[in-house]
Parts: sequence; structure tokens; C-alpha cells
Amino acid sequence: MTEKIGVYVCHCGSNIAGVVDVEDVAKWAAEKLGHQGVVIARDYKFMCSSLGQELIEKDIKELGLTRVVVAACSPHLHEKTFRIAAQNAGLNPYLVELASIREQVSWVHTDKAVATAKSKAVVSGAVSRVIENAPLEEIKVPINPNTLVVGGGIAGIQSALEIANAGFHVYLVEREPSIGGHMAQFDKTFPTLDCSACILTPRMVEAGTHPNITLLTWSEVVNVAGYVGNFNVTIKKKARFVNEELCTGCGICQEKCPKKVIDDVYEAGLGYRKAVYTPFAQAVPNYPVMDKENCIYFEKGTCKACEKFCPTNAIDFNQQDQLLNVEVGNIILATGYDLFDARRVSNYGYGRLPNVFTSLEFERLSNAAGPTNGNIVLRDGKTMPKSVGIIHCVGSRDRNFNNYCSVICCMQGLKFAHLVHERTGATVYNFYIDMRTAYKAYDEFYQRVLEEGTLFVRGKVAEVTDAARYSNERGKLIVQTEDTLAGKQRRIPVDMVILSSGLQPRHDAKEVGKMFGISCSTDGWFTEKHPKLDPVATMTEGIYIVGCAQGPKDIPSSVAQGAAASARVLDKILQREVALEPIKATVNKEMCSGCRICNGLCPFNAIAFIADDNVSEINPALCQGCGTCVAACPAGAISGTGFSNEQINAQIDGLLMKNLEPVGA
Amino acid sequence: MNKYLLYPGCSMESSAKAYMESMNTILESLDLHFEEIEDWNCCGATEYLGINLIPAYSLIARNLALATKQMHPVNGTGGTRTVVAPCSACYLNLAKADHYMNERPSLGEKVNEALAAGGLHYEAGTLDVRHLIDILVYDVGLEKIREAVVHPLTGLKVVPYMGCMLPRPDYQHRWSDHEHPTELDDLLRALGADVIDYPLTTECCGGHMTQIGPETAFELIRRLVADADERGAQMMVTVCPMCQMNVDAYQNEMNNYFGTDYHIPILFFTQLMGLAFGKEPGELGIGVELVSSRNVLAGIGVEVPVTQEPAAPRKKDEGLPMPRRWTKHEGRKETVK
Amino acid sequence: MPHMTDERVRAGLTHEEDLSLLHEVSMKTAGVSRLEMCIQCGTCGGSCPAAKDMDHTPRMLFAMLRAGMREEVLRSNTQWICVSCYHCVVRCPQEVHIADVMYTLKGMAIKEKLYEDSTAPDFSQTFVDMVETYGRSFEMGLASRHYLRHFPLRLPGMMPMGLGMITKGRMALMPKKIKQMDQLKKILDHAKQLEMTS
Amino acid sequence: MTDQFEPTIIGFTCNWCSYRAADLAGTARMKYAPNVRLIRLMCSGRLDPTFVLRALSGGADGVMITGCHPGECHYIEQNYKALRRFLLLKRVLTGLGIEPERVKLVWASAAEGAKFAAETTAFVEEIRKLGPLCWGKDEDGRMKDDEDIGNSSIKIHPSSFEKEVPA
Repeated sequence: MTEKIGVYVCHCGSNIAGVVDVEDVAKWAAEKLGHQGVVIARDYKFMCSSLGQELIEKDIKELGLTRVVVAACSPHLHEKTFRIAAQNAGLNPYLVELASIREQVSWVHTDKAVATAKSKAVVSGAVSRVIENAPLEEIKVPINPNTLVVGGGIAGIQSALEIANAGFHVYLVEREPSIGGHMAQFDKTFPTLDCSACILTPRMVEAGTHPNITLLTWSEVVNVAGYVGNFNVTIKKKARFVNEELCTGCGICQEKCPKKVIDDVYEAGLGYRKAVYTPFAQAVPNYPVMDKENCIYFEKGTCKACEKFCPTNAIDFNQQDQLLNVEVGNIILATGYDLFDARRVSNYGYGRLPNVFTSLEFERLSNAAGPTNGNIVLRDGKTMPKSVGIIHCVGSRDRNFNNYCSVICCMQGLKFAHLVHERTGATVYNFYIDMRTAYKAYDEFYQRVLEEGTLFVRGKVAEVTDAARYSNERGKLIVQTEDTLAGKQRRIPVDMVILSSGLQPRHDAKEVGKMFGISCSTDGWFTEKHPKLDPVATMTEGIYIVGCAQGPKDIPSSVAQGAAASARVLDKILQREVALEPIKATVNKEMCSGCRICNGLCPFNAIAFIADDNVSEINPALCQGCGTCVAACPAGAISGTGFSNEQINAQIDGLLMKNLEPVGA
Repeated sequence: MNKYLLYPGCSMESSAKAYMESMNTILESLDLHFEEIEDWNCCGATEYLGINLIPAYSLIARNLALATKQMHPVNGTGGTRTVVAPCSACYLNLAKADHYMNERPSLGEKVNEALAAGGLHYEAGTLDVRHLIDILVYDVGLEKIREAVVHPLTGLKVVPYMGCMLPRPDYQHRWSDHEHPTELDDLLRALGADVIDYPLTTECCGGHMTQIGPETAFELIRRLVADADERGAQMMVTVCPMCQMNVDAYQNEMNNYFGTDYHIPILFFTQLMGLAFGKEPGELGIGVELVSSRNVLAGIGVEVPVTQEPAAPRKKDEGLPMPRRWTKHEGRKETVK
Repeated sequence: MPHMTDERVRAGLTHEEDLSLLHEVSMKTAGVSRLEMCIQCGTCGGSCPAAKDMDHTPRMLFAMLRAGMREEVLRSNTQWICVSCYHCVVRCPQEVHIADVMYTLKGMAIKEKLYEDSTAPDFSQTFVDMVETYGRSFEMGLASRHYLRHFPLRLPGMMPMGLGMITKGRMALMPKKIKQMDQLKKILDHAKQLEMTS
Repeated sequence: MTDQFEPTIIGFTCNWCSYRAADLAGTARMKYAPNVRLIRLMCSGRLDPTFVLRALSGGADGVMITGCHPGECHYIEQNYKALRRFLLLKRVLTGLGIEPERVKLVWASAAEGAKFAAETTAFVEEIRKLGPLCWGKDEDGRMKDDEDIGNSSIKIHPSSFEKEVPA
């Protein structure tokens, strides 16, 4: 039977039509592809608009089209749109094929003749292919109403609370002993100078006590299986060596523990903790964890001071890591960021010059609950600085390190300037390339810091050194920079330097992304589905990204994203079921010779050998549709829906159609 | 025996003779064989590049082309594609030509067109251009150097001075850091010396400014010497003929200019290696420096034989007056105080 | 210089924007200059050990290149004061090949005879002459010729040092010459021709 | 259009990485050689070597196979199977007297739009140097049984098995 094919060429405003002669493509398809069954070819300003879709629907109904080709954008953007349109008109949605002439033609080529010729080839390929398409039915699967949130910083807490308050269950997994994330380390938040702990702690407590939230701290996700609606997640709950049922959080174990350890995480290396510890007083949960590497008992076999003094016998040296399996329908990743390692900028001397501090160190230094009780002092622990230099863009906007702007550092630098001024009265210099104070009330804060008398020097600092050239520089740190507005090199002696270090992706972001089946950008941040219109979803259905895991951002934006992703998850949960692409492989038993070559190829163990019949069989529930077995079967007995040999061969032939002009630069 | 091709560079035969002598003296102890590139020419230093582009790169590339002729094994000695340059400026020029001929193919083509006029050709990337200290630290290794030490330099307070053209721009990522590389520190420590952390280790010595704008250069030399002195160094140790020349030969001039009285000798690292390996100061070119190291070395039990002393400099009050401070308008007019 | 309109002159504007200057300098530079990527952050001017003696910091010079201020740029002493220490190059957040651009500007200034002080260009030229004559640099000849011309009165002051260098065997009185000088000459002659035509 | 030889290339892409890389190249408006026409597969593991042979015999001058980086396959490890087939395929092509360089394997993650564009352009140049493949074409480089190509401006040299590059 000859198919009746309709070809629709989209202008996409001028996105396609500006480079491709869309009218010519449509005319050509009608004339030259008639023998393939093309009965109508149209071009239209915006095919994806409701009018464009109606055009297709009308033709299906009136002309009795049996196949549809839309030459427009990438199928990843609008395949679904046109499939639904076809379905509305009574055509099986899988009989629609998209020819990408925007991402693959008009946006990447400039010569109009060449782009038009290539578009014809792409359309020809799609027409040949669509003839071989088979009607398919979507597979519907129920959605598990539970959600996994990975990361207990402010973005993850927000996500978890929104979903839990709507009445659905959340597993909140955090790798550290307490939730709170970086925000728990800060003293003040810009631009309002709210006390960070004061606004964060109530949220942490709410998440810790919420009946719909299972809080798993000191835990990490180690495996993810399944797909949207039906993920099976394995979580490693690391041994705490503290029985959570018995522990009252009284803190006596910490008091009695004889082993002092530098706290590299919460105190940013500026303070100490014990081997058994809660990272800070308001930690949620308030049960301590035992750090096995540093515990004297684990090292030498004696001590157990904590056990002796624990009033409830909650210390348990025999605890083991546990693997928990949870079933969830959706996953939100809120894994946050790492601070840029300022030692890499060796000309700023961090790690070599004692009084050069990183931003996180300064946060602890200025925090009333920090190692100096909020006294801003030099590394000697007592001297108050009389002059302080704050350097912006450390490791950011620099091709030697990270090319992107870390967004928060300008405001952070201004906040530091204010705190130094307020607490020490020191002269403060801010060294910046460009002052970026976009967003509500941010520039007003800049004005305020200017009023306070902070000195601003426009220039990226060249170096911080202790090599004095002149007598006024002796014993000081000298910040050498070009004052670009004065056009002169300046050497400014100060007592303390604070590096406003940038944010960078978690060191293990790539592995985490791989585990959850999502990708990272070149810079290493998780990639969102669409940079503007779908910033919290990912290319993998059912996986969402929020907060700094997706890119550098401030607290308000992280909170907004946390809430946004929750709305998306609740939408999915309330739909109760989700449709899956019916792309699966099947074995034709008549043709299978029982050679078993395919059996070993499937990483999902979907292929089983049926000894009685001497044939292999594919379990459709396990098959993920990669098609490797299809390509491997020597008898051609396995076929794959959606990407059959017939479809691909036809597409090859169509792309190479004889009377196409060669396409070149 | 490990073979390398040697590009000595002009200064190794004149102002930095001591560097050449000491290098040759220590090679044997470390089982190294350097084969000089035959009929090499000047690399153009920092001057040729400022006049024109293609001739400058052709001048450099001639050496690379000549070196490729000696790459292959001859008479049983092993082949090599590594060219060693002991002079930092030569090292940078050779490495730069190799890098840019590749980065901008049109430059590479033109240079080869010029080379063809002399029957030569160089394919960028054929050779590995490396500095002497790179070979010693990374190929020979500090372990082997430590083993060769018979007279540790205990008590000798030195500042390691790497200079600027060696660790930067570092096209091939050979050094531990651009700003504070530790290779020279580690090597001197392996010799037993008391190494002082020197924040100015990769600062510039003034380069050709001693010739064209001496006041600019004097200030750079002052910074280096003053900081070394302040940190209690008895001696500076360098890897570069230009650095040695400027800090050594112009130290007295600099003192005159600023009215200071610094006296910090500067030796090549190979000279100290030779001393630690038990070689005689005479074999190492020690004693030809203008700021004498004799007193300092006596402190660690090394006696430097008296060589020919330079004619006694005129006393300051008898001397001719210094020029006025150079400015861009008056630079050409030398005036008498 | 592009033609200046009367109104522009009356309005006190002294330059016609010459956008081609940046491109010209970029094309004449070895490697890929990335000059157009400069974000005017001042890392170069801050890093430069000799900045205080420069008329313009390198950053300003790049802004002037963009503004088409050809004569001011080529007359600047900045490129001549550059000591090629590469601090700016490795620190530049935009990876601009600053030191190589300085070489380009020197070459352009020499060709167009736009320099305020001939000391540095002459030194370069003297050096190049030596190399083109002998194939090697000849410090004694270079120093004496250069000093005689530019610092004649300094020469006596430099004598102790020069004498020291000679008596210590650190300065040869006679130049060394490479064997295949004719080959080098051919190469350089051809290279100069290529330079003219490119 | 100039007189230089314009090769036709078929590119096989993986739905999860390289097809998205091509999309990204588009979104970022990167420019690359227009000679490549893409076919989307779910995975490079789906690539049946006969697809390549069909493309080459059908008039393609080269075939580019793209997939996720080793260790990053959406289906865990199927790109390794593609690699295995690719290596075998090169041997088969050599046996058939076709330059094995006409088939290229490129790993490109979804983030590597720039790499995808650069590799594509580079491959087009490589094939341009190899010259046209006359398998399935007559001596003038026209498709056999082709009547409608008379206005083609390409100059084809006599045999595809001689590696002369048309000027």
C-alpha cells in the first residue's frame, strides 16, 4: 500500500527561514518526493503554534494522511508536540517523524543555497524513514508517590518540605552528619544581613521532625536503577557508631572524647572538633557521629571514654554500614557546590602567607558561633587587622581556572567589607573587575558599603606578596594591582587579605551525574533540560536539579528552584501514571537460531535463553531499547521498534537520494 | 648513558663561561652525555623578535632544523629528540618557535619556506625542548643527585632564583608552578644547602633593560638583592646567564645608583652542584664572578684560589659622575652632575 | 589615518576610530594573540615589574589599540620597557599573548619610525646586525657600539665592570662566527622577503 | 559553490550524547561544515556495520560514527561494543579496497557541542583530501542510474582508489 505523506516545513520565524529557503524545500518535497507518497507539502511560520498544529490535524483528517514529516527543530524539543497533534487527528503518534533543520542546518550553516540543499536531504531521509515507521502504543506505568531528595542544603530542604507538606513522602539524603549545607556556616546573608542560622535553623528542624520526611544523614546514594515513576535507589547509611534510638543528643560523649581533630568541613579548617561530634550546636539530627579514622579506640583498641560516660548506652562500636533500598518515583538532586581551591592561584599566596584567608574561612571567623566567637583576627588568633583587602573573582572569570562568573562573589565581597568595617573599623579595600550587583536590593547594598567608606579599586589583583620594597610595606601583605581607573600600578599594604573564592561543581559531580543518568556541562554543572524554559528538569525524566548543583546561585534563587522542582514532582505524582516510549527489542522466534550471541550483550539482563525452545527471549520490562542486540543478531531475528533496520536503511537511502545536489561549504 | 642534544647559546661561551664549565664538570657524575648541535646560531635573544617576525622565527628554527639531523642513533649511541638549553632565554625562544609554528600553521609554513632557502626544514613538534634543570630534576632525579653529594653544602644560606623566562609561559606544562616553582629549591636542598623561601624567585632581573634603560633595570636588581639580603641569604643561586650577568655585573652599578652597599654573590646552580659533588672550584668557574663568593664559600670550607683580580675599581669620589635619572624625553642626553 | 571631518575636528575629537588597528596588530603577532578578548581587568598592568616607568600600562595600550590611536600606541615607551618576564601572560584571565603583542608593537614602531627614544630600537638593531654578521651575538662589540652611541659618558663608569668581565675571561675580544654563515644569510634574506610580502 | 570536491557524509549519532552535542552546537550557533547528514540511533551500540556499508555503497564518501565517551554510555557499556565493531569494520573496509579512514569514530558527550562541530569539520577535510569514493557511482562520480544530476558542479577524478586530491 502506498502511504499518503504530508510534509510540513517550519520557518521558526526567521530562525530557519532566515537561512533556509523553506518555500523551496516544501515545493521541492511536493514535486520530487511525490513518488514516495508525498501528497502535500506546506511551509508555515510557526509549525508548533496551535494554528500550525491545526494545519496538520486538518490535513490528516481531510486528505487522509497516513504519515507526517515535520521539518523544524530538534525532536528533543517538539517531537511530542507533533505526535499529540497527530493523535488528536486520529493518527498513531509514532507515524510522525521530525526532520531537524534548525539545530542541524539553519543554526550551524550560513550559505543559503547550501543550507537549503541540506534541508532537502534531511527531509528526504525523514520521508523515506517515516514510510517504514510502525504504529506503536505508549507503555503506561504507575508512578511511585515517594520522592528522593539528595542533598540537605537550603535547596534540598526547601524541596523536601514543599513535597512533604503536600502530603507525600520524601527521603532526604545528606552525606554530612547534619543537614544545613553551606548556609549553616555563614554568619550573615546579603543583602539584608539576616542572621543565617536564625532563618535556616527553623527550616532544618521542620525537615528533621516532619512526619512525611525520612531524614538519612551520614548517608550516600550508591546505586540508582529503574526509570521515571519507578526508581530503585540504594542508599549507604554509614555507621554512626551511635544508636539513634537511644541517643538523646546530650553531648557528653563529645565533651569526654580526648581526641581533637581539625574540622576541615564545617569550620573550614579554622577550628577543632572531637572524634565523636555533631558539627555544630543546632545540628539536625542532633545525634553525633563517630569519625572512625580519628577515633582512638579504632586506632589503638582502647579508650571508649564516650561509651563509659554515655548516660543512655547509645555508643555502639559494632555498628556496620547499612545498605537501604528505597522505591521512589522522582528524584531531586540538590548536591550543591565546592569552594574553589584558592591555593591554585599561587600569586595570591593562600597557604603560603598566613594572613590570606578564603571566603569560607572568613565566614567562620566572623561567625559568633565560630572558632573566634566572631572576632575578626589574624591567623595568630589575637591581632585585629587595621587594614583588609578583599579580592573578587578568585578562580572565576579566569581561563586559567574557571571561565564562568560565580555570581555570588561580588555581593559576598561587599558583605565582608561591611562586616570588617562594623567589627574592626579597619580600612577596607575591595578589588574588583566589574561590580555585579544585579537583583533586588543588591545595588542598594553596594551603595551602603560605599557610604561606610570602603575603598574600591577597579583592577584584578596581580599578586599578594610579603616581599616589601619600601619601609611602609615591612611586615604587611602587599596587594599589587593596576588601578585601572587611575591607570597606575599600586601597591597597597594591608594586614589581612580575603579571597572571594568562586564556586565550582562538586568534585564528584561527574560520577554522581552518571549514576543518575544526567549530564554535566563543560564547566561541570548539571545540565538542565532547557536553559530558560525548563531550568530544573533534566534530559532524564523524573530527575530534577536545584540549587548550586545546576550552577552558581545565591540563596533566594536556590530556594526558588527547590520549590519549583517540587511543583514539577507533585505534578507527576498527581498524574499517577507516566507514559514511556515504546522503544523495545523483540525476538522473532521463527528466525532465532539459538546462538545466544545476544545474551551476553545486554547490560540489563533483559535477554534470557529458553532452553526448551532453543531460542532467546527479551523481557520488555527490563529492555531499555538501546538496540545493541538488534545490531548483533547474525540471523536478523531481533527487531527494535522505533529504530528498525528498515527505518534506518530507508533513512540512509533517503539522505543519499540520487537527485540531491551535493552539499558543501 | 643518557644522550641529549645541547644548544649552549652565545652567553655560555662568554659571560656565562662558568656555567658551561661547571655543567660539563658535573655531567659525568650523573651519567649524562650532551652532544652539541653543530654550527648552531644565536637564538636572537629578546631583540630579534622586536624587529620582525618571520626572520626572527627562521633564525631560531634553523637551530631546531639542524638538531633534527642529529636526532638519530649514530655509532651505537642512542637517538634522542630532546634538546637541552641551559640558558633560559634560549630555552624560551626555542620552545616558543616550536609552539607557535604549530599554533599558527601559516607561520610554520613561512618559516619553512625561508629555511628551504638554506636547504633545511623543521616540522613543529619533532623535538622536545627542555632546560638543563628540568633534565636534572625530572630525568636524573633528586635521589641520584643526593647520592652523588660528597660535600653537603650544610650551613650555606641561599635563595633560589629561577628567573622569569624559565617557568613562564611554560607551553608544555613542565614546571610545578608559574609563580613559585620548587624545582630549584628541591635541588639545592638535595645538595644540603640551607634554602630560604624567596618570594621573588621568578621576578625579572631587568633583562635587556641594563642596556637600554639602566635605571629601570637597577630598580629590578635592587628589589632582588635587597630582599635576598633581608632574608639573610649569603648567596643567590641562578639557572640563567642573563640573571647572573645582571645581578652580578651590575650589582656595583646598582649600589652606586641607590647609594646602597649590598654584596650578594650569585652563582649558577651547576657550580654549587659541582662543589657538593667534591669538584674543585677551579673546574667550576668559581672566582670569575664580579661579586666575589670567596668569603661565603670559605664559610662552608671551600677555598677558592685567587685568580686574576680585576683592576681595582676607581674610588667613588674619584669616579666619573652618574647620569641623571633616565626619562623618556631626556634618555638620550647624558648629563654630568 | 582616516580622514577627519571638520565637525569632528571642531568638536575637539582627535581620532577617527580605526577598528582595523587591533586586527592588524593581532595578525602580525606570532601565535594567536587573543587581543580582542581583553576585558580591561588590569592584571597585566598590575603584574608588570616595570610598569612605573611606562607611559601607559599594557592594559591602557590595548584600550588605545581598540580606539585606533595608532600613533600614540606606537610612540608609547611601553613596548620598549617590557622586560619579557611573562608574568602578565600567565596571569591574564583571558589568555592574551601580551608579551608577543609587545614584540609586534616594537616591530611596527620601528617600521613606521614612531618612537620617542632611539636607545632601545637601536640596541635591538645593533644586536640583529651582530647576529646577521656573525651568526652569534658578540657582547663586546654590542656593548661598545651601543654604549658609544647612546651612553658615551657612561662608558668610563662602566669600565671597571667591563674590564672585570674581560680579565675574568667573561667577555671575548673577538667575535665567533658560525661556519655556514652563507646558509644563514640565505635563510634570513628569504625570510625578510616573505615578511615584506605578507 | 567553488569547484572543490564536496564530500557527502553520513553521521550516526547517539540519542543521549552526540545527537545532543549536535543540538548544542546548534543552540550555540557554532558553524561547521554542512556535508554531514545525521541519523539518530538510541545508542552507538545500535550501529549495525551493514548500515555503514549501505551508506558507502549508496553514495556517501565517508561515515562518522559518534557515541558517548568510554565509561559514559547511557546503557552502561554499549559504546564499547560500537568500538569493537568499528575496529572490525575498518579491517573489512581495507579488505574491500576502501580507505579505512573513510569511517571515523568520535566520542562526544552532550556537553561537547564545540567538539562535535570541530570534529565534523575536520572529518570533512580529511575526506576531501581522500577524494570521492566511487563505490556505487560511475566513473564521473555520478550516481549510477542517475538522470537528474546534470547541474552538479563537482569535478571528480577517475578512480576513487587513487588518492590524488583534486585541486
